[in-house]
Amino acid sequence: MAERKITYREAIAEAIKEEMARDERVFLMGEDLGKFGGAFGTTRGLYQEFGEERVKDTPISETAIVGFGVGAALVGMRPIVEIMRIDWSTIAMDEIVNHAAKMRYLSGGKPELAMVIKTNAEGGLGLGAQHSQSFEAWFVHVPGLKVVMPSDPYDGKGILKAAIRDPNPVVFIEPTTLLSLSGAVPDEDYVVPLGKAAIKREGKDVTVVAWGTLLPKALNAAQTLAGEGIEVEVIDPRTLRPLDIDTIVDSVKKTGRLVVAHQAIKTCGVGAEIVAQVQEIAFDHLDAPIKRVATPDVIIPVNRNLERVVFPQEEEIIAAVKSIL
Amino acid sequence: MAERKITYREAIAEAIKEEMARDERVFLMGEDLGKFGGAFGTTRGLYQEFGEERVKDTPISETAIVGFGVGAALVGMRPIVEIMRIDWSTIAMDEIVNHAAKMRYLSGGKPELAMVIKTNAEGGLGLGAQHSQSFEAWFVHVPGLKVVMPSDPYDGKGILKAAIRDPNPVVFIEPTTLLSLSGAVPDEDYVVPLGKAAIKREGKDVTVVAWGTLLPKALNAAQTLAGEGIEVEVIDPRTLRPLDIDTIVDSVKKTGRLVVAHQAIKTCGVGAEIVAQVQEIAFDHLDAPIKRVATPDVIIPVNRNLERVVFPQEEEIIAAVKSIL
Amino acid sequence: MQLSKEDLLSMYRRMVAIRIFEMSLPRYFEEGYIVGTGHVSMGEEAVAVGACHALEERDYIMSTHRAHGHVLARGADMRVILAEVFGKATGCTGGKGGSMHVSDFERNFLGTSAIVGGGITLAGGVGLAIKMRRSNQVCLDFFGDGASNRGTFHEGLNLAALWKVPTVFLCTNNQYAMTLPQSKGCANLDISARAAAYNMPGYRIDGTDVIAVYETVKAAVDRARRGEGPSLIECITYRLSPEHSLRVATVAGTEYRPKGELEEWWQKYDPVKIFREKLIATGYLTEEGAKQIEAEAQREFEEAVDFAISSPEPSPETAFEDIYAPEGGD
Amino acid sequence: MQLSKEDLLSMYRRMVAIRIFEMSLPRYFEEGYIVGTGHVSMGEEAVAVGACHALEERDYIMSTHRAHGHVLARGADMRVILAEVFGKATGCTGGKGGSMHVSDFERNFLGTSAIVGGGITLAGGVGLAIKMRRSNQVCLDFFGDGASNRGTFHEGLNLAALWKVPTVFLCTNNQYAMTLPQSKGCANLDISARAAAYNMPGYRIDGTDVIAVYETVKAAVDRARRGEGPSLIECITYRLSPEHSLRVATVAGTEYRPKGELEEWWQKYDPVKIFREKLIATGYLTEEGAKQIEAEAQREFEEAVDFAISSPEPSPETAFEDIYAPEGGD
Ligand SMILES: Cc1ncc(C[n+]2csc(CCOP(=O)(O)OP(=O)(O)O)c2C)c(N)n1
Ligand SMILES: Cc1ncc(C[n+]2csc(CCOP(=O)(O)OP(=O)(O)O)c2C)c(N)n1
Ligand SMILES: [Mg+2]
Ligand SMILES: [Mg+2]
Repeated sequence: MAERKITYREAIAEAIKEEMARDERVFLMGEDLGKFGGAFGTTRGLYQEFGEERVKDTPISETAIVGFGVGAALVGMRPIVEIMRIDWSTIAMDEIVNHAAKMRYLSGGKPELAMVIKTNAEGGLGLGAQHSQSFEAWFVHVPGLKVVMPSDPYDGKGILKAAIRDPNPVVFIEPTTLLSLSGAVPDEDYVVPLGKAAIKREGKDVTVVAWGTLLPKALNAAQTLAGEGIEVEVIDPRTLRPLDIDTIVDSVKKTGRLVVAHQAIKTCGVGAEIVAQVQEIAFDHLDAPIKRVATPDVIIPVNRNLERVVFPQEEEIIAAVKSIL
Repeated sequence: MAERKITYREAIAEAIKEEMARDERVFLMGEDLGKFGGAFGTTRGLYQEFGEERVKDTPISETAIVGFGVGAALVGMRPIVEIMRIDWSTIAMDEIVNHAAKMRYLSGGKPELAMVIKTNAEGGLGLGAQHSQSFEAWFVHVPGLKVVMPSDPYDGKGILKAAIRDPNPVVFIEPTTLLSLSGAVPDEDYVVPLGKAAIKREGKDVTVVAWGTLLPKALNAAQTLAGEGIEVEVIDPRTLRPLDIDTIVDSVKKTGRLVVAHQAIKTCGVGAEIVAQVQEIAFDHLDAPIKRVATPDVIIPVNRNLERVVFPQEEEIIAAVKSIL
Repeated sequence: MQLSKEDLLSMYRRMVAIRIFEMSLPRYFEEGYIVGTGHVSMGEEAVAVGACHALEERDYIMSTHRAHGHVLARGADMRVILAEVFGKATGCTGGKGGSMHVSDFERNFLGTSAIVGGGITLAGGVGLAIKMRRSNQVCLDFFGDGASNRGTFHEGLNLAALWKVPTVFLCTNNQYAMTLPQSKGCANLDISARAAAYNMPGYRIDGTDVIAVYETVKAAVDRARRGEGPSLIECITYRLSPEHSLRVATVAGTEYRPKGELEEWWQKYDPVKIFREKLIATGYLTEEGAKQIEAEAQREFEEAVDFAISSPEPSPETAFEDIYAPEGGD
Repeated sequence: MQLSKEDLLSMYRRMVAIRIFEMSLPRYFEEGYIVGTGHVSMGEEAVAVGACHALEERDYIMSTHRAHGHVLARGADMRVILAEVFGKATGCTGGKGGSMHVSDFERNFLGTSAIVGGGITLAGGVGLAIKMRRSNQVCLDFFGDGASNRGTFHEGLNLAALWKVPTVFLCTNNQYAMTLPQSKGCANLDISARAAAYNMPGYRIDGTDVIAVYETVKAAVDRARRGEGPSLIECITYRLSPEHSLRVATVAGTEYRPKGELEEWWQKYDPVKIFREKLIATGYLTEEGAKQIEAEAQREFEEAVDFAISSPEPSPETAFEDIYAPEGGD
């Protein structure tokens, strides 16, 4: 039987649909989720399928969207709340960090706080300074949260389903630029467990850890480098908190070299954390400094050429790999 | 003449007082800043000195406090806005990250955006989960901001004065536990430039970078270790964005060993960034893996014994130093 | 519903118990039994007791940093609450939340947020869950005058009203937010008037009158239970504690209050005294009976002190617990 | 102040210019000249022009993602604005802010926030600065019905009213926030009624009537300038653009609007048509004169297009500029 291919966008909607059918405690809440199906189209069809009671269109009130989600979760519902863009997670930061992540603890461990905070990150669509950011590092810094950022349709569906079933608050981040990409996604129920990285390509010379927009770029870079006889192993962490450091370290023990690539700002990005852990655990296996490929200290411009200048590209991954060979 | 000693708390109030006298564009705005002098006492006497027009007591509206500050700065005022605790910077995150940091850029570089976002971080007073956090890493991740976290009265005064004079938004973070400590502080005008680390103790065996609550602990650890013949060089970055990596790297080139210590959560803390930069720049000089001493992945408890368990202590710095010798 | 003598006396007992509890804490703070901080609620006993009396067992409560009175009014075990305030293993969060995070899940008291205004949207969400489940419950949300100036108030009340969730928003206007008098916090002193912005009924009542509180909250609860949506109730009280918190009491004076104001309120508007006098006037209580109630409450408190003091410290490994719920079991 | 014929005709010219500008953009988006997105404002010309006409040169303006009309109404050079929308080096931010971030500092147009509701507190802060400096200016803040449900609205208006800053809050209620009809966003459809919560005057007016907008804003501006504090003005309009944004137009339909609603508003409440007919009725304008104004506006727009298209792309190094102001000079 031919594999079914659907887009990342469709894979997300399908995951939610299956989980809402499976568990009546699951519901969806956010802006423009009604007939429209979400500003990025990742919830298309759900309103038509489940109606407005379980697919709730909200006013522009990010604070209340997440706060209501936390309250509902506190008494046993399993909300999926959407913040249209991670740029505006800033508005619900208190609800995410001081409430979603802590209410279980602050209630003596009695309630579960099962909720998904679904959002869309990274840039590349020319949307500029306040619509192109990547803040995954902020949430990775917060105990009490889990953070996932799957980078292809298969993982998107499987990880979102795992996130919805998880009894803890999970920040689910969709990379904007990947939503239209297609991939094989089983029609049936499956789950990709949280906390497990995936080796997306095997290689022996250099390890590249990448996620989001940078994952396909890393895979392309690996392809190009293979043509030059350089075998790159590409790892997608998929879950950023908790991080599957073992898979990364095992690879580095083999290759002795590591490049970490992400679109978020380099300074204090998740790349730094991976570097810090790897150099500590695998110090004696490292044959070269670990390199990071990420956005430098800039604000994101709208102009497409400038956007290309600031966002890391395939060529920079290739250069980073070569610089440590 | 004997050196004058005052507390860190007093040093802050003095810096603001001198700058408000020097520049009429400077004013102060925040909660409980009136007669009371601030929840942590760092603005005591200012209301009495300057009156309610320049020392503005606000409602509990962190969003508006910072938003009004950004607006006032946009037309040339130089507000100092106070968020009583960095735990609640979450509430003004959008104003800080998407507005303070970006309005100059988004206005074609025409306005300056000179403002100080003054806040209080770290724990140790038994105030628990929502009053004991350290989020400096979040702000270091945001281009457009500067971030300072001075750790003694002298630097507190000098850096705050530099921050107030800087034409950019500066997040000024006071470490809660250090406010009552006294130190020599000149009565007169002086400035400690932003972006310059300080070597707080010289040594040749191991470099320890530490700030906030961990700086005095690191100095004590160094003292203890000196008794065992281990010479530790202690560096306080003081400014976390932009980071004075050169001073740290120069030290590591000498010692070959590095420990970074901070009270913030270890995962994705600023320590990770320092590790990532040092291992890249000084790879060949490192004789051992870089260690981090920081709070593990927990939520901060009120109980004092538990608080001591989760927060990093002097002994952990000593152990980390010894582990890489 | 008319309150019976039994109801009234039990409400009075609860108010006295809260009063004794709160009045005693400063001493334990000074002696080092309480670490960090704590917020006592003298002057607000009528709000706590009147409001909780209007609820049924199945209903939920959400509160704030100043919640001892609320949780005790709900019927929580005073020993467990004091143990929490003392940071002991026997407290409701095992000594990890402390005074600002009391809760009682057996009684659907869902805890608190120590972020001012942080609980308002959560309480709206609890209401949403109730509505989606058609479980005929109500959620009561306590917050202060200071909290009413946070964005959460606006977003939370708007959304709650829009979706007609069964949440009752109860603002205890004790006229101060830490050191800020309400007149410097609210452009319109009438907080209940804000309800109109959301097409929600708003009530402004005397929060020192436990019966008025009970009746108003009862009406709002009934309305919510009928599916007609949320209400906003502003209870005017006064913060009779000399300072905002036990911690702050050690670092600052009280010059921010007009001279004599505190004393005047103690004289004229002490809700416990007012209620006691009313009960005596109606013949439900004698001076003697009142003394006895006080003595009982004192005894209950002393038992709680013994319990809290003799309770063990939490063991170190508990610092790492309750952060994540274990997976599986779903 | 009575508007002269000259005033009225100049206002009409401005409205026509905005209309032509906005109506033309979809084509340039489709052709790839505009990247990212853009928000056009057909139906809101009377608000932009009426409000800006009520200001003096020294006054400030703050706006939102949907600001082309506002900045053009303020008198900005259309060429610079279009160049910005095209992401060119000659735009007001050198092509880095794009359509959502138009500004004109020479005319005290302080720019925008593309965070819905993000500008409200900033505008309050501009008012605070004015007040502290006693500079006798006013700040006009544009935002939408959707923005009125953000916490910033509550905190911003409360603080502005409390401190009596000279900011005029102008809500363009175009009845939709992206795809959300206002009835699903505001528990009380009357947004101006929210002003009462802050002891602030609130006005609800026909936003398709440029003279009504002018007069109301003028009254609020005068009040602010007299030091009597802020006002809230709700202008009822309708989003005559088929879609929320140029980008969204490519990914979704318009089923979220009731059938025929858009057409009906175009028929009955097109502010440009309404004003034209009024001017013709009063004899200030002939059909011929109207055609001429349109032709002039069309010419202005075409010049802007030539300018924008022929303008250079920003050079790569500009990506790293304007992030920090250089130190020193203080
Ligand atoms: C968001 C936030 N800002 C500030 C504080 C510090 N703080 C704690 S309680 C308090 C006053 C709260 O006033 P109110 O809501 O009236 O409650 P009350 O203390 O009077 O019971 C303040 C400012 C906080 N905990 N959270
Ligand atoms: C805080 C925030 N949430 C969501 C968005 C996405 N968004 C952009 S415009 C818009 C609708 C705004 O509605 P309104 O305030 O009525 O202005 P209008 O677009 O109608 O002019 C939305 C939801 C955003 N930019 N910022
Ligand atoms: Mg109060
Ligand atoms: Mg609108």
